[in-house]
Amino acid sequence: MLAATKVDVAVFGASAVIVLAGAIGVVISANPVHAALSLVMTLFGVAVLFVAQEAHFLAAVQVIVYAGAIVVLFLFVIMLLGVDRRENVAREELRGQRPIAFLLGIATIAEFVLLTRGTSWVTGAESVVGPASGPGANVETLARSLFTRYLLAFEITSVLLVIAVVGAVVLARRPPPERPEEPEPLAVPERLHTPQLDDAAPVPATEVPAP
Amino acid sequence: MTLDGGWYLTLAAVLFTIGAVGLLVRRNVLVMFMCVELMLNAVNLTFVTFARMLDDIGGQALVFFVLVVAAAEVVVGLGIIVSIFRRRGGTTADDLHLLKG
Amino acid sequence: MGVGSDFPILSTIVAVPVLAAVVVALLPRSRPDLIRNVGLAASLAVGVLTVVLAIDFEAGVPGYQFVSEHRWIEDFGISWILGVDGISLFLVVLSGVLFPIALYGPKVHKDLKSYVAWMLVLEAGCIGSFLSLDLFLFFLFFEITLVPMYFIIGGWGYENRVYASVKFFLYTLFGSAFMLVGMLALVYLSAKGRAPVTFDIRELADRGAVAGNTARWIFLAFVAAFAVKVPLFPVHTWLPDAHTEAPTAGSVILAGVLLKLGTYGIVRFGLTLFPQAAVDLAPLLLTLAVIGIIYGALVATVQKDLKRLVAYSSVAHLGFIVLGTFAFTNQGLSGSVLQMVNHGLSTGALFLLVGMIYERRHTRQIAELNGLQKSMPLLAAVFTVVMLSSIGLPGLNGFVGEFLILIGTFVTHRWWAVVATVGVILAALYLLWAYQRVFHGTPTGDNVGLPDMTRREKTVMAPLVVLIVFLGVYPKPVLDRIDPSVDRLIDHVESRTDYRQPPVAADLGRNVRAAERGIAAQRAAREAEGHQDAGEDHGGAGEGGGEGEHGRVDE
Amino acid sequence: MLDVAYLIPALPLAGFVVLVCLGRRAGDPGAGWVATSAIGLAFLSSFIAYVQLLGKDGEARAVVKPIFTWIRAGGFEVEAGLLVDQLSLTMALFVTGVGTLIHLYSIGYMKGDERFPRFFVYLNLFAFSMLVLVLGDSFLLTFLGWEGVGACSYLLVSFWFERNSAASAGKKAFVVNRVGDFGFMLAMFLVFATFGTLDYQGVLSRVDVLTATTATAIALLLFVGACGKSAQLPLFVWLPDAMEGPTPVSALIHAATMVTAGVYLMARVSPILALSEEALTVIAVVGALTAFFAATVACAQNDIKRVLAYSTVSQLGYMFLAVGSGAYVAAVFHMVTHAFFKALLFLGAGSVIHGLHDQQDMKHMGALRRLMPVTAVTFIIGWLAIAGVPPFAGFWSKDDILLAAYDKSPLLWGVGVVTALLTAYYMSRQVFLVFYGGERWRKAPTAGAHAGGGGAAHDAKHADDAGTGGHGAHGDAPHEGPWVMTLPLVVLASLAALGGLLNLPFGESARLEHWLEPVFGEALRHVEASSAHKQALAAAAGGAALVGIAIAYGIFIRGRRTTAFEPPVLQRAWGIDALYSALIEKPGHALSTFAARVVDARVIDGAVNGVASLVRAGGGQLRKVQTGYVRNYALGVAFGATVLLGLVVMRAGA
Repeated sequence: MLAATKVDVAVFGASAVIVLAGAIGVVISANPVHAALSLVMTLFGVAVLFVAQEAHFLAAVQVIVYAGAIVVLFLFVIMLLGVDRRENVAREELRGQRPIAFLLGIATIAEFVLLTRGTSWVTGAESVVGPASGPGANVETLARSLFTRYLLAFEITSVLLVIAVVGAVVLARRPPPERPEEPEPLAVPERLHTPQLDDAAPVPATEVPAP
Repeated sequence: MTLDGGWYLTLAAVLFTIGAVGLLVRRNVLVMFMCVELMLNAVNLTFVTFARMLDDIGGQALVFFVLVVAAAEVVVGLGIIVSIFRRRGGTTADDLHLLKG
Repeated sequence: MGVGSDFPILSTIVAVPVLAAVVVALLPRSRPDLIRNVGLAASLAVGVLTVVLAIDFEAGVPGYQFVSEHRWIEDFGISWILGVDGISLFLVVLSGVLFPIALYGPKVHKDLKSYVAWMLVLEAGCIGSFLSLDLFLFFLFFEITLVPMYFIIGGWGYENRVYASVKFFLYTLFGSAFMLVGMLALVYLSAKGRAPVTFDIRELADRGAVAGNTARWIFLAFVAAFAVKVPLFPVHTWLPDAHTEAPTAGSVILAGVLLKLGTYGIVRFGLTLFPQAAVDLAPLLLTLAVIGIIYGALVATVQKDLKRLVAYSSVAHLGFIVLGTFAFTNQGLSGSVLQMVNHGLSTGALFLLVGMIYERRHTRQIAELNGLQKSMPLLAAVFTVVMLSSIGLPGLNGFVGEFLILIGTFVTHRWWAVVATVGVILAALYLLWAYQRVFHGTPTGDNVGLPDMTRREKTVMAPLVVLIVFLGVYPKPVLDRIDPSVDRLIDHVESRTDYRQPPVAADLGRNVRAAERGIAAQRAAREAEGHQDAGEDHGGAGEGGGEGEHGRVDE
Repeated sequence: MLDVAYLIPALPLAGFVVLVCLGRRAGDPGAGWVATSAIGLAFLSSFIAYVQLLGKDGEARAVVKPIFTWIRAGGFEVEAGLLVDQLSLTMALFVTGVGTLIHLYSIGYMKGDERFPRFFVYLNLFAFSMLVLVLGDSFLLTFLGWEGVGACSYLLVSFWFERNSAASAGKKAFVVNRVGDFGFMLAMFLVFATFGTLDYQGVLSRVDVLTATTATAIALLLFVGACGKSAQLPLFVWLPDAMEGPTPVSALIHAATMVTAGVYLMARVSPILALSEEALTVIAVVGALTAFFAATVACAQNDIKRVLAYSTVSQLGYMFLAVGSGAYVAAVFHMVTHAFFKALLFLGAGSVIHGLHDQQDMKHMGALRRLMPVTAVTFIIGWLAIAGVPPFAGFWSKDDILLAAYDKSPLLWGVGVVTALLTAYYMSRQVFLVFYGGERWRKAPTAGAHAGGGGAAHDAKHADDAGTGGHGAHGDAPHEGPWVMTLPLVVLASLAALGGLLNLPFGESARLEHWLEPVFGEALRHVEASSAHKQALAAAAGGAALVGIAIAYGIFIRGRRTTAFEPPVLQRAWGIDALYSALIEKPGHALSTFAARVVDARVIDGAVNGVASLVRAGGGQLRKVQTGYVRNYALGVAFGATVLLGLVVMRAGA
C-alpha cells in the first residue's frame, strides 16, 4: 500500500464499482433470483479485493463457499419454494420505514466517512498472532495460525457445522403425516398437572428425537 | 494517488450500510437474508483490510471463522424459512407479527 | 448444656426446614398424613432447637454467639455468617414456636403438600433473616420470605386473595428495591480506597464509612424497606388486605414473624450501621410511629371485619415498637425487642382464634356474630386473656414491653410518649367493643349452639396462653438476655454520635435502688470497683464496637 | 418476721388457680366455699400480720418483703415486693374482711346461676388484684393491681353478658378507667424520669428533690388516675352503669374496695401531695364538687342500686375532699366506715332485689320491713350510718372530714354540709320508699316488663333461677334470704354501728390516727381548733343530717308521696353522659370513619392505585411500540447503532 500502482488503483476502483453495483442490485431487484445473482456479483468483487490485499486463501474460499455454495443454496430455496415471483418494491406498508432507513443509511455513511477521514486508524499492538506478510505463501501463514493458536476455535466451528446440518435437516424435514394421538397414560396428568402447565401448548410429537 | 486502507474501509462501510438499508426496506425474507450476507461481507472486507494494515494474520483467521459461521447460519436460516413457508405459505416478513404487544 | 459447643446449631436451624421442604416436595400427594407429619416434625425439631439455643445462650454476653462463618462469594466479600445475640434470639425462638402452631392449628382445605412445603421454606427464610450477620445473606433471606407468603396468601386465602397477595408482594418489593440500592451503596462506600469489600455487618458497623447526608440517604433507603414491612404509616395499607385475605396460618406467621423482619431490620441494620443518621432522623420516625399508633387504633375502631380489626391493631402495636426503637434508651429498645415477641404471641393467638370462629361460622363480619360466649365459654375465656394481653394489661406479656417502650421514650422524647400513651386507651376501646359485639349478648341465628374448642385447638392455644402469662409475670429471663445486647447497641450509637442516654435510663436508678434497699454496706465495698468497671465498659465499647463478638465461634 | 404477709395475696391467688383448674367441676356451692375460705384465710393472715406489726415501734412498722425481680432493663428495675405498713395493712384488713363477708353472701345470692363457679373465679382474682394494689411496694405493682381490679370489674360487670346493657357497662367501666390510667402511667413516667425508680420507698424518701412544678404535675396526673378509678368528676360516668353487675359485685368492687383505690393512692403519695398546695386545692375542690353533684343526682334516682351508686360517688368525693385538705387519716377513716355501711347497704339492696324477684325500681317496693325484718333492720342501721346520725360510724368519719375541710376553706365546708343534708335526704327517701309506705310491689308489673334503668336487669338470672329450681319455693311474697346472706348483713351492720370506735376524736381514742400517723408524717395536717369550735361544727353536721331526714319524713311518710324533687335533668345525671357522647364519642367515631374510609381507602390506597394506573396507562402507550414487525425492530436497532456510532465520531472528533 505504501506504493500503490496505478494498476492497484484501477483494480480497486473496478472492484468497488462491482461490489456496490451488486449490493444495490440486491437491495432493489424485485425478483429474488435477480437479487441472488447480484449477490454473486458483490461476492466476486469482494473476492477480488481480498486478492488485492494478499488474502489469497480467503479469496478462494470466498468464491468457493460463498458464491459456489451459499448463493446456490439460496437459489435452491427460491426454486424449491417457488417464490420467484416479484415483490412489489414500490409499496411500503410500514409508515416511515423507508425514509428513516435511508436517512439512517446516509447518516451511517457520513459517520463512517468522518471516522475514516478524521482519525488515525491503527491502534493496539501489531502482529498479535504473526505477520500477514513475510516468507511463505498466504495459505501457509494462515494455516499455521489456524492450526496452532486457533485450533480449539477451529475444532468448535466444525462441531458448529455439524450441528447446523442436523438442525437444518430437522427444520426442513416435512412433518410426518398426522398420527392419531395416543391417549396419554393416566398417571402423567396427575403428576404433571399444575395450573401453569395446563395453559402451555401441547408438546408437538415431531420434536421428539428419533434415535 | 495513494491507496491507503481508508479507501477499503470506506467501501466496506458503504457496503455495510447498503446491506443494512436493504434489510430495513425489503419484505422478502430471502432477500433480507442476502442483505445480511452483504453486511457480513462488508465486515470481512474490513477484517482483511486491517489484517493488511496491521500486518496481522489474525484478521484473516477471523474472516475464516466468519465464513464458516455464515455458512452455518445460512443453512439453519434457510431451514427456518423453508419450515415457515410450509406453515404459512409465504416468506414476507410483515406477515409474521405474532410478537405484537 | 444441650449441644456441644462445636455443633453448628444456627446453620442446622436454617437447614432443617429447607431439607424438610424438599422431602415434602418429593412425597406423593396421596399421603396427606405423611406430609403433615413430616412438616410438623421438622418445624417441631426447629422449635426444640431454638429453645435449646435460648437455654444455651449465655445471658451476660452482649456480642454475637454461636457465630458460624463460611466464605461464599469471596470476590464480593459475601459470606455465610450466622450469629445470634439478645436482639435476635427471641425472634428466632418466636419463629420456632409459632411455625409448628401455625402448621398444626388451622385446617388446610386444599393441596396440603405445596402448603406445607411453602410454610417450611418460609420458616427457613424468616429464621435465616434473623440470624444473618451478612448484609447480602440477610437480603437474600429477606426476599425469599416474600415468595412463600405470596403463594400462601394467593393460593389458600379468601375471596379477594389475589388482589391482596399482589398488593403485599409489590409493596414489599418496592421497599426492598430501595434497600438493595442502599446496601450496595453502603458496601461500595465502605470499601472505597482502603478496605476489602465486605458485606459483614460487624465489619461495616465498625468501619462507619458513611456519614452526613450520605448516611442519611442510605439510612432512609434501608428504612423504606423496613417501614413497608413493619408497616409504618403511611405505607401500611397492604397489611389489612393481606391479613384479611390470608389463611389463618398465613396471618399468624405474617403478624407473628414477618412483620418483625421490619422492626428487627431497623434495629439491627438501621441503628447499627447508621447511628448518626438514626439519631438525626429519630424525630421523623418517632412521629410516624406515633401517628401509626393513634391512626391504627382509630381505624381499627370502625372496622366491620374482625380480622381487619386485628390487622389494624397490629399497625398500632408495631408503632409502639418503632417508637421504642428510636427512643434510644435502654428501656425503649429492650421494650421494643420484647414487644416484638409479645406482639407475635398475642396477635398470632388472636388470628388463630378468629380463624376458629371463622371455621364455625364462615364469616368474619362482626355484625353477623353475637353471643358466642354463651356456647363457647372456653374460647371466649382464651380470647379474653389474649385480648387483655393485647390491650396491655399488667401481668400479661403485652404490658411489660409497652410500658418499657413508653417509659424509655418518655425519658428522651416526652411528648411523643404522652401522645402514644393515648393509644393505650384506644386499644382498650376497639378490642373491648369488638369483643362485646362478638361474644356478648344473646346469641341468635347461626350463632346458637356452636361447639366449643376442640382438643386440637386447645393444644394449639395452650402454649400461647402459657407464654402470654409467663412473659407477663416473669419476663426477667428474657430481658436478661436482651439487655446486654441492647446496652451494647446503645453504647455503639453513643460512641459514634454526640447523643448520650439520660443517666436515669442508664444506671442512675440502679444505684439509687441499691442504696434504698439497705445494702449500703455491701455496696460501699463494691462502690469503687463498680465505678471502674462501668468506666472500662464504656471505653471498651467505644474503642471497638466490632470486638464484642466474644461468643463461641463454630467453624 | 412478717412472712405471713406473703400469704395475704397468695391465698386468693391460690383460690383463683384452684377454681380455674377445677372449672365447672367445682360446682355450686363448692366453688363459693373454696373462694370464701381462700379470702377468709387471707383475712386471718392479715390479722396475724397486724398483730405482728403491733409488736414493733411505730416507725419500724413499714416492712418491705421482696418477692422477685419483675422487670429489669438498663437503669429501670422493678422488684416485685410487698410493702407492709400501717396504711397498706389497714387496707388489706378491710378488703379481706369485707371481702370475706361479701364472698359468703354471694354463695347465697348467686345460687343457681349457670356460671356460678366462674363468678367466684373472678371474685378471687379480684381479691388478689386488690391486695396487690394495696400491698405493692412500687407504683408499678400498684398499677398491676390497679389494672387487675379494672379487668375484674370489667369481667364482673358484664357477668350477665347476655344483656347488652351489662356488656356495654363493663366495657364503659374499663375504657373510662383507662382514661384515668393514662394519667397514672404518665405520672409513673415522670416519677421514673425524676427519681430513676418506681419504688415507693425510693421515691417517697427523696421527694425533696422535686421542684414544685414537677410535684404538681405528678400529683395531678396521679389524681387523674384516681378520678378514673374512684369515679370522680369528670370520669364518674362508669360507676352508675356498673350497677348492671350482680349486686355482690357492686358491694365489693363498686362500693367497698376498688373504688377506694384512688383514695389509697393519694394517701400513699401524701409526701408528694404535700409539696403542692395547688394540687391539694384541685383535689379538694373536685372532691367537694363531686360529692355535691352526685348527691343531687342520687335524690332523683328510682333504681335502688343507682341511688347507692351515686351515693358512693358522693362519699368518695368526701374522701377526696379530706385528701385535698391534708386529712389523710380522715380519708382512710371514712373509707373504712364507708366500706362497712355501703357494703351493708348494697347487700341489703341485693337482699331486697332477691326477695322481690329482681325488682329494682323503688316505686314498686314498700312496706318490706315486716316481710324482711333482718334486711330492714340492718339497712336502717346502714342508713343512719351514712346519713351521719350520731353515734353511728358515718357521723364520726364525716365529721373528721368536715372539720378538716373547714380548716382548708369554709366554702368547702359549706358544700360538705349541704351534701350531708342531701345525703340524709336521699337515703331517707330510699329507706321510706323501700321499707315503709304501701305494698306497691303487689301491683308492680313483672320485672321484665319494667322499662326503667336496670329494670330488665335480672331477667336472665331470674330465668335461670326458675330453671334450676334454686329458688323453687318462690312465692309471691317477698322473703328473707338464707343465712349466708343474712349473716354478713348482721356483721356489717354491727360494724357500721360501731365503726366510729376506731377513731373517736377524743384524745387517746383516736386509735386510727395514731396508728397511721407514721405513714403520713409531715404531710398530715392537724386541725388546730378549740374544742368548742369543733363541737359547733359537729353539731352543724349532725343537724344537717337530721334536717335531711326530717324533710324526707315529711314528704314520704307524712305526705305519703312517692315522688318529690325529681327533675329529668337530675335523673339523667345533669346530662353528662349525653354531653360526652356528643363531644367525644360522635366526633371520635366520625374521625375514625373518615380515617378508614377516606384516608386509608382513598388517599393512601388511592395514591398507590394511582401509581399503578399510571404505570398501566404508560404501558398501554408503550406497547404500541411493539408492532410485531421485525423490520420495525430492526429499524430501532439500526437507529441505536447509528447513535452509538455518532457518539464514537464525536469522541474521535473531539
